[in-house]
Amino acid sequence: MSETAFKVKDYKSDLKPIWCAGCGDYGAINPFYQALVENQLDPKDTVIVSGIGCSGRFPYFCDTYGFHGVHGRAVPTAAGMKIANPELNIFAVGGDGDGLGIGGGHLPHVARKNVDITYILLDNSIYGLTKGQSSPTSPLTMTSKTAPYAYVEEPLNPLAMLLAYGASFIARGFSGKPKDLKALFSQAIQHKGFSVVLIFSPCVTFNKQITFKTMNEIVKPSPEDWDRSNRLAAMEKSLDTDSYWTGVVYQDERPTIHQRVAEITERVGRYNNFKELIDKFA
Amino acid sequence: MSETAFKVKDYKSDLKPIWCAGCGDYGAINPFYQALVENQLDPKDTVIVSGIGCSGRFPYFCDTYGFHGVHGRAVPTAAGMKIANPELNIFAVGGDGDGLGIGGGHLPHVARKNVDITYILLDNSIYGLTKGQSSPTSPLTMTSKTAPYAYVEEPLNPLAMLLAYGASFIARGFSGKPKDLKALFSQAIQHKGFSVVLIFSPCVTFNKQITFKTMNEIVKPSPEDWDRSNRLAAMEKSLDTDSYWTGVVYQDERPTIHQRVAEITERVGRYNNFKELIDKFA
Amino acid sequence: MASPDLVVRIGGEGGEGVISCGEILAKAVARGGLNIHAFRTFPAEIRGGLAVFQLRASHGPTRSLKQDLDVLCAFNQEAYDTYVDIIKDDGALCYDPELCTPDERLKGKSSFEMPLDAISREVTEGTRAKNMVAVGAMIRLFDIPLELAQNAVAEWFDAKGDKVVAMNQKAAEAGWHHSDEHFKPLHRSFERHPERDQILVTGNEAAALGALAAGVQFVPGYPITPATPIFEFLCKELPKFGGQAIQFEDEIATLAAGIGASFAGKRVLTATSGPGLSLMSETLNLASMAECPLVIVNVMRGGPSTGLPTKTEQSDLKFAIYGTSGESPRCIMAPFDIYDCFWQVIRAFDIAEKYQMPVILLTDQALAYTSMNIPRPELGVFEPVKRLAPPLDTEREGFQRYANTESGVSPMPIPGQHDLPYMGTGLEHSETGAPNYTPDNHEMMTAKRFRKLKTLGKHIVQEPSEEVEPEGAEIGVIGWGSTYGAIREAIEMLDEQDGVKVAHLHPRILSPLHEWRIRRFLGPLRKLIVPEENYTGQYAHFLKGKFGIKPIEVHKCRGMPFSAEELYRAIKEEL
Amino acid sequence: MASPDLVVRIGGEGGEGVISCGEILAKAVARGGLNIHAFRTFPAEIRGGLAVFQLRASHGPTRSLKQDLDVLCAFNQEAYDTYVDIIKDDGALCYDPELCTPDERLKGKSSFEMPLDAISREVTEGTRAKNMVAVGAMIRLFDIPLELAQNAVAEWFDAKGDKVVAMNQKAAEAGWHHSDEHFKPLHRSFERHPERDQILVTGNEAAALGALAAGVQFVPGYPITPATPIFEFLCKELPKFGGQAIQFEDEIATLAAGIGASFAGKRVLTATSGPGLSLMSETLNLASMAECPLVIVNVMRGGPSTGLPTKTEQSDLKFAIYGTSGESPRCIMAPFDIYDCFWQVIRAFDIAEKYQMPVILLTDQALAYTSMNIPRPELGVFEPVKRLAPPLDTEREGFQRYANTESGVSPMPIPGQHDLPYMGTGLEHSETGAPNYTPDNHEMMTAKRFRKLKTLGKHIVQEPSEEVEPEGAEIGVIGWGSTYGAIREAIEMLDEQDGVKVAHLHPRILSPLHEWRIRRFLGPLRKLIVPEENYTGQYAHFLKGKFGIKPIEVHKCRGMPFSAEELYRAIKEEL
Ligand SMILES: Cc1ncc(C[n+]2csc(CCOP(=O)(O)OP(=O)(O)O)c2C)c(N)n1
Ligand SMILES: Cc1ncc(C[n+]2csc(CCOP(=O)(O)OP(=O)(O)O)c2C)c(N)n1
Ligand code: SF4
Ligand code: SF4
Ligand SMILES: [Mg+2]
Ligand SMILES: [Mg+2]
Repeated sequence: MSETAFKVKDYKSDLKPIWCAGCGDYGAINPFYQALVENQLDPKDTVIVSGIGCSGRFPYFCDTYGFHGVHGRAVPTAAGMKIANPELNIFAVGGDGDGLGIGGGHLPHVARKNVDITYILLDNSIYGLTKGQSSPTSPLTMTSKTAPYAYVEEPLNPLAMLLAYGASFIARGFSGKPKDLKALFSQAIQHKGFSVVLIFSPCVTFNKQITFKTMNEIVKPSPEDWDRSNRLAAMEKSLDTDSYWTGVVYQDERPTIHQRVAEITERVGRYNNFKELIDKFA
Repeated sequence: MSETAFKVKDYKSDLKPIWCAGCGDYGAINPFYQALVENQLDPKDTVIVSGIGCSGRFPYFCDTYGFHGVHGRAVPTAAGMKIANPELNIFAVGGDGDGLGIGGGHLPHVARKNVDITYILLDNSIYGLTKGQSSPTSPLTMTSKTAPYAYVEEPLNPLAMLLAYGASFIARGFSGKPKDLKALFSQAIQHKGFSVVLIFSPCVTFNKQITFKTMNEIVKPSPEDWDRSNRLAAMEKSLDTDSYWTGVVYQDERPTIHQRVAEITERVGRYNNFKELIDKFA
Repeated sequence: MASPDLVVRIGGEGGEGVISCGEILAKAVARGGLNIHAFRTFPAEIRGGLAVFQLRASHGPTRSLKQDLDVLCAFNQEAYDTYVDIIKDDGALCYDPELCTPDERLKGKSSFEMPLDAISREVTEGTRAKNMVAVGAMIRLFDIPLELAQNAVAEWFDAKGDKVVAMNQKAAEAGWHHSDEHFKPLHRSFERHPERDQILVTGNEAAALGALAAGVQFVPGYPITPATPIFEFLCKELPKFGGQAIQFEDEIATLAAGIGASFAGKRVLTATSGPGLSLMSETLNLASMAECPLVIVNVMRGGPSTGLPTKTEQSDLKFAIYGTSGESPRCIMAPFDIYDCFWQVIRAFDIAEKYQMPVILLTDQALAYTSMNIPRPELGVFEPVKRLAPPLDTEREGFQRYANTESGVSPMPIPGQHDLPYMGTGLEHSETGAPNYTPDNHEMMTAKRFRKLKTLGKHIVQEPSEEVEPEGAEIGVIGWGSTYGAIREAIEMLDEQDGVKVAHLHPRILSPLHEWRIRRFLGPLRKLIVPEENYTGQYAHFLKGKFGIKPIEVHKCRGMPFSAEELYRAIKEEL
Repeated sequence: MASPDLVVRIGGEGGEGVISCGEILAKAVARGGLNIHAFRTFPAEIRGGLAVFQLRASHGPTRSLKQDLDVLCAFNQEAYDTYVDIIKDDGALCYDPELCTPDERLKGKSSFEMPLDAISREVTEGTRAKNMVAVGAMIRLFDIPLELAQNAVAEWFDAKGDKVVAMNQKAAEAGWHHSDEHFKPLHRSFERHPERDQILVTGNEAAALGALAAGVQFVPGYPITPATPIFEFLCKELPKFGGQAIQFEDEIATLAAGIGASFAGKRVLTATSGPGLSLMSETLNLASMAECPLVIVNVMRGGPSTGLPTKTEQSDLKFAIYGTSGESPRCIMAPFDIYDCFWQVIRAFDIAEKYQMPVILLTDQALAYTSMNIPRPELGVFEPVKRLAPPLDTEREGFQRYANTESGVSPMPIPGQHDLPYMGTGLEHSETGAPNYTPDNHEMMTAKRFRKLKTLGKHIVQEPSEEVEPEGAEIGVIGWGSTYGAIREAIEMLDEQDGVKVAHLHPRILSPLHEWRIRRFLGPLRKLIVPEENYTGQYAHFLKGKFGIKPIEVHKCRGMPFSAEELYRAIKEEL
């Protein structure tokens, strides 16, 4: 690497993370810095977009461009950024409430557009920032401030959903395994198309049911020879809710929206000047 | 049947449908009337909620209670109605744009709540009412008023999505096969939990690519002995996009949100009076 | 005084070809060298309901719809029933006796049989070309050569092949001959100027052309009546300027994507209508707070809620100004006619980029679906306003994206271009963009954001509003948006018919208020009239709040634009 | 004049136990028979940032926060730095010398060492009980028996078991003794009334209790600061009244579900804050158009956009009134203190159900997170207002759900109860509910919907606003919402300290305007002052638009409520 190579410190901002001590999100941001180093993304060309939540504070702690939008809209904001300016490296980051609850409606569409961004979902099965309400991935057995007696909804299965949406890269990790995360981030960055890194990232303050400990018991790395291109096999894995399979679960290569748009632009050609268009109305 | 039984005419309203001649939606509403007859739902206890679109006009043509809300919100409106007043028979109806585009974010949550309503999705792979723009299920090869040169997004796979969401009853039909539809509606009505009837319902005016004719070529009724309880097998079918498998693809029995809520209410008991609660703040 | 205009209304069932008939007619008449004003109104359904096309043509200016008809061309009984009363006393009905039966309500006005179905059957195979028969029959009235109509027919059916073109031209020809033989009393002669180099566009087209002229780069969109044609137009044309027009899954994603693109340095526009703008409310606020420039064209329709999607209303003004929580600056503009749609979109971009805020341009269904011949817009040497960029030598360390400047405008780096990473954010923030909720900071940053409106307010002082201030006028009218033409014509009528001078001010920037200019206008007036196409008098309420005046408010909330005659009567009542 | 109050502010890092310390203190002091006013402010982060609890206690009324402190209890240096300047000249600092170093800014005010960490370490294992040491130390100042604090400690830690309770009680006791020995000069003696039967609640709790008292049946919700506690409270308590409180995936679904439930005949409430209300904009409009009653409690926070989630502001007023496209009627209310939160929620339900429209109740973070002792609300024989039901003999055929009645209110059948199926709809519709876009119909139905506001306006004429109108007052204040207490106390100060009489009107229904009442109030006044916790003077703008007056506007946009002292000075300036 050349002398001018970016190092971890070049990606760390001056703001000290305000997450609680032990929060899973620390386990995600550190390997993220490392993956940026590994891929030598220039901070000047990089934007991290986030939603609202504890997880939404992520970009404040990175010394790249950042955008902290409104609750649930990180993904379409990032998509617009990328489609309009494909030269940039774009990340979207948010929590389970942000990404699967209020913002859940955007995922299918960014997936089918195959926008070349990387979406990092920090799932803690709880609303952290608002202090402990049920989230779309909270298990039925979990009580919370909004489910004081019992929860009345089954948890969503984000892995199965993203497979159904046709996301072209889906990886799953755990912030208790930061080394693995670095590799997943790196591959996601290198993937051309919509890549998602689903991370279980425990909330030590409000989620007393799914913790580093309980997760460690069910985490199972995918087999070495796992066939990433087999969507049905990936779906089968997603249905196994007793284990938490990690690794790159699915990947396919197909044109991104930017490539498709570029192909059209190429094909239809350009006006020489504005007058040429105006003439059509004469 | 007794003399006072409800007949088709009791379910038809005075308003004549304003759909174009030949519109697929006629093929859906007629078997719907028949399924209401078969199940003898009292119009007084029945509400049909719809979104905006040609399909959204459905309830105006039924002589039950009806609610024509805003674009994309039929499903959560219907869910609120049912959770608050579980005595009613509730239907939600809407198009592919309404239900999978703007309103797509609500489906996972109504599915996981397992609200006991029946959702009828009239998919024509186009925005009909606004006169022919691409929709979430328009194929890549289809041009439209908003994709004049080529579409740049892959179509969604609603069947795979609903399976991933854990909807407890999923049927698929075609408005070119109204007899089959009647049976699907009837079973959906009888199912306890969130039931979805996905109907391909051609737009003869704006969709020149997917038509009654092209659909007839790929429609395949599911085998007689199809095992409805096998979610993975259903997913496999959903990935077969060369055929259009019809019938009840998946069904499971699990508590509805109303049952879960009732169980809680039972368990926590009741205050005898308001004072009992106020006392806690003394 | 005999009107120099010819006003023809064609009415029939939605889907029957009323609109295509009118479009072809309009094109031919405009090319024939007359000024036209062509208005459409649809049912909100795909089929059924009354569709209406009204064509007004004149050698003088045609600034507004006219209320009273010279000719009603009724394709069916409903059209007759609904409009027979507005045929002028010296006007006439043209109708197909197979489809419509005139009755005593015609009150001795002339009527002409126009057997559309029969003629169509005669010259083609069926009745499908009936609307082309009407094209031919009507074009004769305007003194336009049949050839011009035939060209327009050919262009309209071009994609369907020569056979279809030929069949429809045959029908038009037959209609022309029928008219030539039987409609003599209706034929007008005009002073025509076919040599003029003008274009014929709708308000929606003019706005979309304006966006392209302004150099729009990214157009996220979601269809909604009556704004859809802007997006559809840009889907077709923007790629040929190297930009992207992309459909999103809803208006929230649309605006979020727009903000993303704006942050990434692009010029962004989206077009929507009431329900869509409502959905954008939260995200719009983010654009104000994060200071991302963008332009929203809000084509107002009849409200509230889903309301009357295909009808017109001026009822989103207060919503545009106040339509989101807390207090955040936006600029609200309204073009006053079709030509102005073009120019005001360009200006909206300049304001958005200069002041780093969202600009909402309020047009309405009447403007959007009206077509007029307008001068060919000449861009000349066009210099779009650029965002304030950080000086070249700006230090990365301690860079203040949200610096508390005198104008309120702070330097905005662009990712990829400037090595000045910062956080754009919807949280209250310090000058660097870091979260900061202290009382002093909030006070300072709120003031900074609102100072941009003040700076803009000072800036617009120098800009012209559209105005007439005849010497000695004691009565004045302040209007906004598409009512311009009707107000102007009403004032001309008062001058010509009653010898009364009335002043007229029509600001294009509605918020911030053009305070100084309005105050000067109010100075000599004894009475102020504020006509609006809404129920509550939204702009009047502002003026009252600001200037402590009590204007006479004229409200129309009927889904239809004001006519000059209506306003003439309203003003006259106050003399 | 020596203040009869004791004002103590505890400040420290978020997560350090400042808030629990304050809560326990407040409970004990209120039970000890004093009037209290306890205000909290948090950082928007889970950890870090300054958390503040301020307790004011008195034997007289404690209607507002006080600005100046008798005692600052600083848990860390930041708390000292931020608040040292507002300690009164005869006030004092209590601080932990390990964590905070006083400097010259103390300017000779007294200071007392309060080694929280050390005492905690001494009597328990670590420093975790430091905040309980503070509880004990402070309770002594208020002349409250230690026993009351110990009970409150026990209740607070109840769920954590006896050991934890005992440990914390030990810490509190140690704090008490420290105070007893060393803080003598700070100890007050009060006239206490521990025998009073009162309750201690926050504004959020009062609103939630009001909803239960009003018979709410369905509460769809989505968490958002500072409204979350209302929803959480109802999740816990509503099942015990047989209703359902259900979390949805966002605010759009929340309100859609609420409309569904309202259509199905239920009494519905949801609580939200700015960004959530923004998201509801489109759906809210539907509730107005389809005429579905429901109540939205909007707890205002600092804006715009994500803004200052944990701070207070009165900046959603215009948005509440105008916050959606087109023109649709809503009623906007604002309770003026905690007790009033309870009653106004009940009233909001009555208005919603009677007029079949959404009612938005504006509270704010300051009210929401302030607790006060209030009289125990006695419901008595409580008759909730019922929706207008169709007469028993109504015919199914031709039934008019949206009949154009004199009051504007039409009969609303309930599915399952009435055999009168109809279409509820957001499209413009005829009296039966069928789509209808004709000009006459739109005009008629718009007028019908707005007539409900007129009817409501007439109705509120008879209702009391909160007001004082001393004989001969030439200066008046109109306020709204939570500023009530500070205004009232400022006026009392003017009376007592300066012998000036000032009038005060505080309407609870903000829109429609209580026109007649306000006009009468304005009558004898020479000057009007309108204080608001926002930047632009939203209510003042209304009053100006309506009454053509020029009030003196006092704005505060700092995320903090007005204090009585601030308002006292502001009014005095105008004398
Ligand atoms: C429109 C809107 N509604 C509600 C909120 C309040 N809110 C902030 S963060 C959050 C949920 C956070 O949960 P999650 O996305 O899981 O993130 P986490 O804090 O757990 O990382 C909510 C409901 C908001 N900011 N905006
Ligand atoms: C918020 C909002 N945005 C846009 C629209 C305009 N609109 C009405 S229907 C529709 C799409 C209809 O397509 P679909 O749901 O597939 O129904 P179809 O007409 O094909 O049955 C749109 C975009 C609207 N009514 N509301
Ligand atoms: S509350 Fe939970 S998610 Fe938020 S910072 Fe603390 S541990 Fe992390
Ligand atoms: S436009 Fe298409 S979907 Fe709509 S009514 Fe006509 S055929 Fe049916
Ligand atoms: Mg979370
Ligand atoms: Mg469709």
